Amino acid sequence: MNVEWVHPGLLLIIGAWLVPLLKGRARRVAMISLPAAALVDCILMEPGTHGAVRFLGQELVFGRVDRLSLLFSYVFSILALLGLIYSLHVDDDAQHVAALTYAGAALGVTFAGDFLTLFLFWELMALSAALIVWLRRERAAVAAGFRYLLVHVFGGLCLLGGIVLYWSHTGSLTFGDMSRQAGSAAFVLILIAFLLNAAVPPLGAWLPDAYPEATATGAVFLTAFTTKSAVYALIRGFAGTEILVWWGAGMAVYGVVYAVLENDARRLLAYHIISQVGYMVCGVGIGTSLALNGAAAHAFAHILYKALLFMGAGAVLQVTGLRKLSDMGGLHKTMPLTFALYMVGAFAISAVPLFSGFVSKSMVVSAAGESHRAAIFLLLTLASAGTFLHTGLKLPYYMFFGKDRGLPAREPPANMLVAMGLTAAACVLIGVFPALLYRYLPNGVDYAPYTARHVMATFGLLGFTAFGFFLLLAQLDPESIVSLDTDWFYRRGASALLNWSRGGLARVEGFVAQISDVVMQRLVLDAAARLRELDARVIDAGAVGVGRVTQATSRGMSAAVSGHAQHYGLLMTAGVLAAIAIAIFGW
Amino acid sequence: MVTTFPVLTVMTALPLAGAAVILLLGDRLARWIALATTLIVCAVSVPLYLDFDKSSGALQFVESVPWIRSWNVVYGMGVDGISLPFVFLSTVISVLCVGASWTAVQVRVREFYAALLFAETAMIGLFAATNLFLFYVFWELMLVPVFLLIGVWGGPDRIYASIKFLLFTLGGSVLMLVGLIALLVATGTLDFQALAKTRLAPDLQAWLFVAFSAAFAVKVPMFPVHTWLPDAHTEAPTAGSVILAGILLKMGGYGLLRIALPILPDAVQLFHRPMLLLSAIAIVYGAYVTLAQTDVKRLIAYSSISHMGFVTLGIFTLNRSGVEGAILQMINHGIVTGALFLCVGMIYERTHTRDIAEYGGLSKLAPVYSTFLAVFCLAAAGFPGLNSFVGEFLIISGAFKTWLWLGAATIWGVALGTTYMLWLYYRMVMGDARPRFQQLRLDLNAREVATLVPLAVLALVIGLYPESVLGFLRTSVGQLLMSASGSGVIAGRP
Amino acid sequence: MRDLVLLLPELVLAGTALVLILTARHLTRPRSVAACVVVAAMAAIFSGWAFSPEASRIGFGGTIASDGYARFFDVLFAATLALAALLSVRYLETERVPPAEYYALLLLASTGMMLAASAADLLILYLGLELMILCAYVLVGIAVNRPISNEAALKYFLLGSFASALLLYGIALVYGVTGATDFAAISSAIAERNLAGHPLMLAGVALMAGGLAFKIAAVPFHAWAPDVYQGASAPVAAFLAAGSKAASLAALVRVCLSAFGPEQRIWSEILVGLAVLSMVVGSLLAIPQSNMKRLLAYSSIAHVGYALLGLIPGTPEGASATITYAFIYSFMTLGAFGVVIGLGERGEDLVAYRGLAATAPGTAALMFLFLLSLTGIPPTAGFAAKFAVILSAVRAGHVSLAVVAVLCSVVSAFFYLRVAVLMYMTDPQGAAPGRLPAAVSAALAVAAAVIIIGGLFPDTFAAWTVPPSSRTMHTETGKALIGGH
Amino acid sequence: MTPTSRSALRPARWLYAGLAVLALSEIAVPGLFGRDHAHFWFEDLPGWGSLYGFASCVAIIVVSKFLGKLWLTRPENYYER
Repeated sequence: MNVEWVHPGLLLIIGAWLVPLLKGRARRVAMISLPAAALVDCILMEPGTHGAVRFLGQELVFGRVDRLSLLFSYVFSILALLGLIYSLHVDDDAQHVAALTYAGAALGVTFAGDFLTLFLFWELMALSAALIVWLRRERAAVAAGFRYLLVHVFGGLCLLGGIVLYWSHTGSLTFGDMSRQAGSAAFVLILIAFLLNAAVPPLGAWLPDAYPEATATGAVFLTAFTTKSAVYALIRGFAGTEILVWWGAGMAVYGVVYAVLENDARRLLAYHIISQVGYMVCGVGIGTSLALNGAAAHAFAHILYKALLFMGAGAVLQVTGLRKLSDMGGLHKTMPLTFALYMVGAFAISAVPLFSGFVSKSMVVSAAGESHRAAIFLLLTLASAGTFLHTGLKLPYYMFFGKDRGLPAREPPANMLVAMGLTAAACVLIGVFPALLYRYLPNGVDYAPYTARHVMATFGLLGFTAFGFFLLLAQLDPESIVSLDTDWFYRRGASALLNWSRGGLARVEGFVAQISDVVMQRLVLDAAARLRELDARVIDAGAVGVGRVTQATSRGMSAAVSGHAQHYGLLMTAGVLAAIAIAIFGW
Repeated sequence: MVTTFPVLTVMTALPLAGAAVILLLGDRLARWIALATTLIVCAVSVPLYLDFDKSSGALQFVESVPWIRSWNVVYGMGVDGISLPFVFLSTVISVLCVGASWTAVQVRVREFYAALLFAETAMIGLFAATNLFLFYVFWELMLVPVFLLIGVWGGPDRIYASIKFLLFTLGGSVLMLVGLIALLVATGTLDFQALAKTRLAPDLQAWLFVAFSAAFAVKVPMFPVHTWLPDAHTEAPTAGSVILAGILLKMGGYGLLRIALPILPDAVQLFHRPMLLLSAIAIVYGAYVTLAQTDVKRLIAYSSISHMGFVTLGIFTLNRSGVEGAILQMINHGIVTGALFLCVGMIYERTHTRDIAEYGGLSKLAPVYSTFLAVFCLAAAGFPGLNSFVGEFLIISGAFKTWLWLGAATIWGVALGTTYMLWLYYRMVMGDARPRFQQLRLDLNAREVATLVPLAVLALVIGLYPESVLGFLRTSVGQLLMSASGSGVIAGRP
Repeated sequence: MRDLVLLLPELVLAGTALVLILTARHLTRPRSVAACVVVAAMAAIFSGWAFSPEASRIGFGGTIASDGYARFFDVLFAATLALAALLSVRYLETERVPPAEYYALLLLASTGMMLAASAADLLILYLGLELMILCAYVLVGIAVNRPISNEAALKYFLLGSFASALLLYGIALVYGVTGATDFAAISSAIAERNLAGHPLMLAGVALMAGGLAFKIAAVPFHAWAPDVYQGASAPVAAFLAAGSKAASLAALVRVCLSAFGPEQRIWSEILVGLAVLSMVVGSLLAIPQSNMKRLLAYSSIAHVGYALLGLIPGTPEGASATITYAFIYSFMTLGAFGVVIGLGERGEDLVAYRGLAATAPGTAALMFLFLLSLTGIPPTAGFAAKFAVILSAVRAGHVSLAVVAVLCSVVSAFFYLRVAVLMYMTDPQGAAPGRLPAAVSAALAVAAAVIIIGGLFPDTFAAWTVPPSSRTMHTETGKALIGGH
Repeated sequence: MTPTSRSALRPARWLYAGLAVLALSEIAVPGLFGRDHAHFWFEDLPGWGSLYGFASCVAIIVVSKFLGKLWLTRPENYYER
C-alpha cells in the first residue's frame, strides 16, 4: 500500500502494542494520542481509493474513502478517543491493546473496499471483542466471551460462504451494492452475516448476553463498533432491501419489550442498543436518501449517547460494584455529576429536542412517513416512547432515586467524568446545531427537525409516557430474573451437541477402529491360530489312525519311527496325488 | 534448467551421512550433529528457491543416472513447482524436530537422531524422485524410521501403535507395488513424465487407481482407513508426531497429485465423485470426532483427519483453485499441525498430562505459551490473515464450483473446526489457573521459542502473501490439470 | 579327459573332503579346518570361473552341462559352504563334534549341490541331490548325544527317502515314455513324438515335481522342515535352508525349462498350487512360532513360494528372477541364522531378543537389516528379488498371484518385525550376550554386504543369473522362449 | 431521601398541571405558528402525541409484563443449573 495514505485502523492495531511497552505518563499519552492521531488521519483523508494490493490474483482495497466511510470513521475514532480517556485509570495493558485493536478493526471494516479485506477485519473485530469480554477475567465473563466468539464465528462463516459464492459467480470481490444478486445464496448468506453483527433478532441475543459481562470500560467500546460497522455494511450493500424495513421496526419494539423485564442496568441498555439499531436497519430498508442519511446520522448520534449511557452505568458499577437495579437506589446524592451526565445521554436516546437523538432519529421516522408507511411510523414512535420509559425514567429512577439503600458511593475517577462530560457535550452540540452533523451525511440533506408540530408532539409523547410511568410504577419494580432469548439455543443447545458427539460418534469411531483391527489382526492372527490347529489336529488325527496300522505291521522299526514323520509322509502322498491329478486332468 | 551441482542428491545424502556420524560418535554430540546436519541441508537447499524458474512447469535441477537396466529404471532426481514446497517443508520440519527433541529425548539418544535424519533423507528423496520406482523406494524407506520413532521413544501404548501403523501403511503400499509393476509391464517405463504422456486403457487405469489410491488413502489418511493415525500420533514422541503430521500425511496427497491425476486421468474422472464424497465425510466426521476428544494429542490427531479431508477434496475437485488450495493447504497443515504438536509436547514435558480437563488458566501461568498457542489455534481454525485461511478459501471456492452441497459440507467443516480449536484453547488457556500448575515453571524457554517462531512467521507470511508459495505452484498445476484432463497416445495393454 | 575341466569345482571340493577324511584323526582344531574349507571354497569358485570354457557346452556324453547357469550356482554353493563353515566353528567347539568329518560332509554335500545344478541328465541330477541329502541326514544328526537332533535326522531320512523314491519313480516313468534321461533328448522326444499328453509322462512330471518340492520344502511337502531345522544345530540348519534349497531350486528350474519345456502348461499349474500354498501356509504358520529356528523354517517355506513365482511363466527372465531370488535368499537366511548362532544356545528362543538393541546394538542392527530384507523392504536385496519375481509373474498375467504374494509379505512383515519389536522396543532380560565370534561376524559381514549391494544395485548379479543355456532347448517352446527375450 | 421517597415523587398536582399545559400547547401551538404538513391523518388529531405516548407506554408495560409472566422470565440461576 502506498506511503502517503496511512490506514488509521492499522495505525491503531499496530500502535496498540506501544501501550504495554510504555509506563506511567508516557503510556497515558500514547493511549490518548493514538486514537487522536487516527482521528486526525481520518479528517485529513481525501476521498478516493487507497492502499490497493494484489492477493490471490484479486485486487484488495484497504482504503475505499467516500462520504459514507468517512462519516463512520470519524465517529469510530472519536469514540475510540473518548473510550480511552474513560479507561485511562485502568492498569491492565491487555484491555487497552484489545480495545485499540477492536477500534482499529472497526475502522478497517469501514474502509474495506472488497470482501476479503472486510472479512479480515470482520473476524479481527469479533476476536478482539471476545478478548475484551474475557479480560474481565471472571468465570461468567469467560463463558460469555466464548459464546460471543462462537456466534460470531458462525456469522463469519456465513460471510465467508457468501463471499466464496459471490466470487465464484461474479469473479469479483468488490464490496458494493448487492441488489443485483438479490435472492441468490450469496446475497442471503452475506445479509445473514451482517444482520447477525447488527444484533437483529433472532440473531441478536449475543449482544445482551455478552456486553453486560465486560468490564465497565470495555463495555463502552463494545457498544460502539460491532453493531454500527454492521449498519455501515448494510447501508453499503443492502440499501432498499424491503424485508429490512419490517425487521428493523420489529427490532426496535423487541428491544423495548425486553428492556421492561430487565433488571441488570447494562443489560437493559444493551437491549436498547438492539432497539436503536432497529431504527437504523429500518432506515436502510426504506432506502430513500433521507432514510439512509437518517440511518447514518442515527448511528453517529447513537454511538455517542449509548457510550455515554454505558459510561454512566459503568461508573456506578465501578464505584458500587453493583449491576442489578434491584440492589441500587438513591445514588443521586452521592454521585450527582454522574447522574447529570447520564441524564444527558438518557435525553439524547429518548430523542428529547435539543439532544442529538432528536435530530437523527426523527429523520428515520419522517422517512417512514414520507414513504407512507403508517404502521412503521407508529411502531417507531411507540419504540421511542418505550425508550424514554426505560432509559429516561425507569433506570435513573431505580438507580439514582427509588429506595435509598445508603450505598457507600462517591464520584468516579476524574478521567471517567471528563470522558462523560465530553461525550455529553457532543450530544448536546449535535442536538442544538444539527447542521454540524448533517453536512457530513452521505447524501445531501434538506431536513429541518425543529418544526413546531414535531417538537410539541415529541414533548407530548414524552410527557405522557412519564405520566404512564408514574401511574404504573408499582408494576415496574425490578425483579431478580433472567429473560429467555434466542441465546437459549446455544447456551442450552451447545452442551447438547457436545454430549451427542461425545456419546454417539465416539461409539461409531470405536466401531470403525474395531473393523480395521479385525481386518488387520483378528483375520491374520486367528487364521494363523486356526491353521496351527489344523496342522496339529487334522493332519495329526488323520494320520494317527493310519499310524496305528503301520505300528502294528512294523513294530521292529518302531524305535526309529516317530508318528509325525508318517504324518508328513501322508501329507506328501496327498501332495503327489494332487499333483498327478492336476497333471492328468489339467491336460 | 540443469545444474552441474547435484543439489538434490546432496540434500538427500547429507542426512544419511549425518546419521552415520552420529552413530559413530555417540550420544554426547548427537543432537548437535543432528542440528548442524539439518541446518546445512536447509542452507544447501537455498539455491533451489533462488534459481527456480517459476515460469516453467518442467522438472528442474534434474539429475538422471542409469540405475537398473533390466527394469529400465534410472536414478532420477528433480523438482517442479509441486514438489518444491514439500522439499522446503521437509527441510524446515526436520530442523524443528531436532529442536523439539533437545531435552525430551533422554534414552538411546544417538539412535533417535539417526532415525530422525534417516527419515529426512526419505522425505526429501520421496519429493525429489522423478520416477515411480525411486518414489516407492523412499516411500517404503520412510516406514522404518517412523516405525522406530513411534515404537522406541513413544508413549505407554507405543508398540501397539507402531505395529498398527506399520501394518496399515504396508498393507496399502504393497498394493501400490503391484500397481507399479503392472504399470511397468504395461508401459515399459516408470518415469513420471513418460507415464503422463502415455494414455493407458481405461479399465487398466481403473485397477491401477484402486491399487495406488489404496496406498495413498491409508497415508493421507482418508475416511475408512484412518484409524491408525490417532494411535500413532498419540503414542509417538513429539518429533514423531510432527513428522507424521508435517510430512508423512502429505506423502499421500503428493502421490495423488504425482501419480493419480496425471497418469490415470480417465480413472480419476471415473472415481472423483466417490473420492469427493469420502473427503467430505472425512471433513465432517473427523471434525465431530475431534470435538469429542478429551486428550490434547488425540484431538489434534483427529483434527488432521478433518484437515486432510480438505486436501483430498481440493485435489479431486480437479479445478485450479481446488488443486492449488490443496497443495497450499498441505503445506499449511504441515506448518500449523506440526506447530500444535510442538506446543502440546512442550507443555506435556512440564505437566505430564495430556488430559484437557486437567488444564486451564495457562494464560496467567504461561503468557508466551498462550500467545503462540493462540496464533496456531487461530491458524488451524482458518483465521484470515493466517496461512490456513488462504488454502481453505481456495478449496472451498473449488468445492463450490464443483457442487453446492460440497461447499456446504466444507463450510460446515470449517465451522466445526473453528469450534473445536477455539474450544480447546478456551479449555486450556482461559479460566482460572489450576493449583497443581502453580509451582511448575510452565512458560517457554528460549530454545522452545526459537523452535516455534519460524512456524509462526511462516504462518503469517503465507497468510498475508500466499504468492510466496502459490507463485511456485501455478505453472506446474496448470500443466497437471491439462494432463489430468486427459491427452496422449493409447499405450498397449499388459 | 578335458571334460574333467567341467567338473573342476566339484573335484576340488570332493578332493578336499577326501583329504579331510583321511587326516581326520590329526585335525582337531575346528578353526584350522574351517580355514582350509574356506580356502577350498575359494579355489572352487576360482577354478569354476577360470578354467571352464566361455561357451556353454555339454560334457560326459551329454550328462554334465557347463553353462553360466551351472557356474553361477557353483559360486553360490561355494559361498554358502564358506559361510556355513565359518558359522560352524563355535558350534563344533562347544559341542565337541569331530571337525574333520563334519566339514567333509559339508564339502560333499556342496559337491552334490553343484552336480545337481550342472546336471544335464536326470540320473546325474538324482545322484547330485542324493549325495547332497545323504550328507545332510548325517549332518542333522551329527550331535550324537542330543536326542532331539537324532529324532530330526531320522525323520528327515525317512521322509527324504520317500521323496527320493518319488523322484526316482518319476524319472523311471519319463524314461519309460521317452526312452531317454538327458534333458535335450527328453524335450525333443516329447516334441517330435508328441508325448506331451501321454498320461504316464504327465504322472512322471507330477512325481518328479513332488520329489523336488520336498527338497525345496514347498507345502504340502514342507512338514519336515520345521522339525529338522529345530532339531539340527543352527549352522546345519542354515546350510540346509540356504544351500540345499537353492540346489533343489536349481535342479527344478533346469528340469522344467530344459527337459519339460513342452510340458510347461502342466508344471506351471502344479507350481502355482505349490507357490500359493507355500506362501500362505508358510507366512501364517510362522506367526505363532516362539522358536527362532522354527520361525525361520516357516519363513523359508514362504520364500520358496515367492521364488517359484518366477519359474511359473517358464520364461528365461522369469527363471533368472527365480535363481536371483534363491541367491539373495541364501544370504538373507544365512545372515539371520548367523545372528542366531552368534547369540549361542539362547539365540534359538525369541525371548533372547528382548532389548537386544540396548545390550548389543551392532548385532541387533544386523538382524534388523536381515529381517527387513526378508520382509522385502527397499532398499534391501530382498526387495529387489521380490520385485523381480512378482514382475515376471505379472508379465505372465498372474496378477492375482502377485496380489497374494504381496499380501503374504504383509503377513510376514508381522512376524519378522515382531522380532524387531522385541529387539528395539522391549527391555532386556538376563545377561547381555557376549561378543560375536570373529568367524561369525565375518560371515555376517559378507551376508550384509551382499544384501545391501544387491539392494542398491539390483543389476549387480543380473550378469551372472543367466537361465539354463538355451542350447538344450531346440523345441518350439524353446524357440518361443528365446523369442521372449 | 427518606424511605418514603416514592410518595414524594408520586404525581402531584403540579405534575397534572404540567401535563395539561403540554397537551393544550400541543393542540394550540401548531395552530398558532403555521402548520407544517403532516404525513398521516392521525397526526392531525388534537393532542396526538400525548395520547399516543400514554397509550404506548401503558401498552408496552402491560404487554411485556404479560409476556414475561407467561413465558420469558426464569429464575436468575437458570443457565447455571
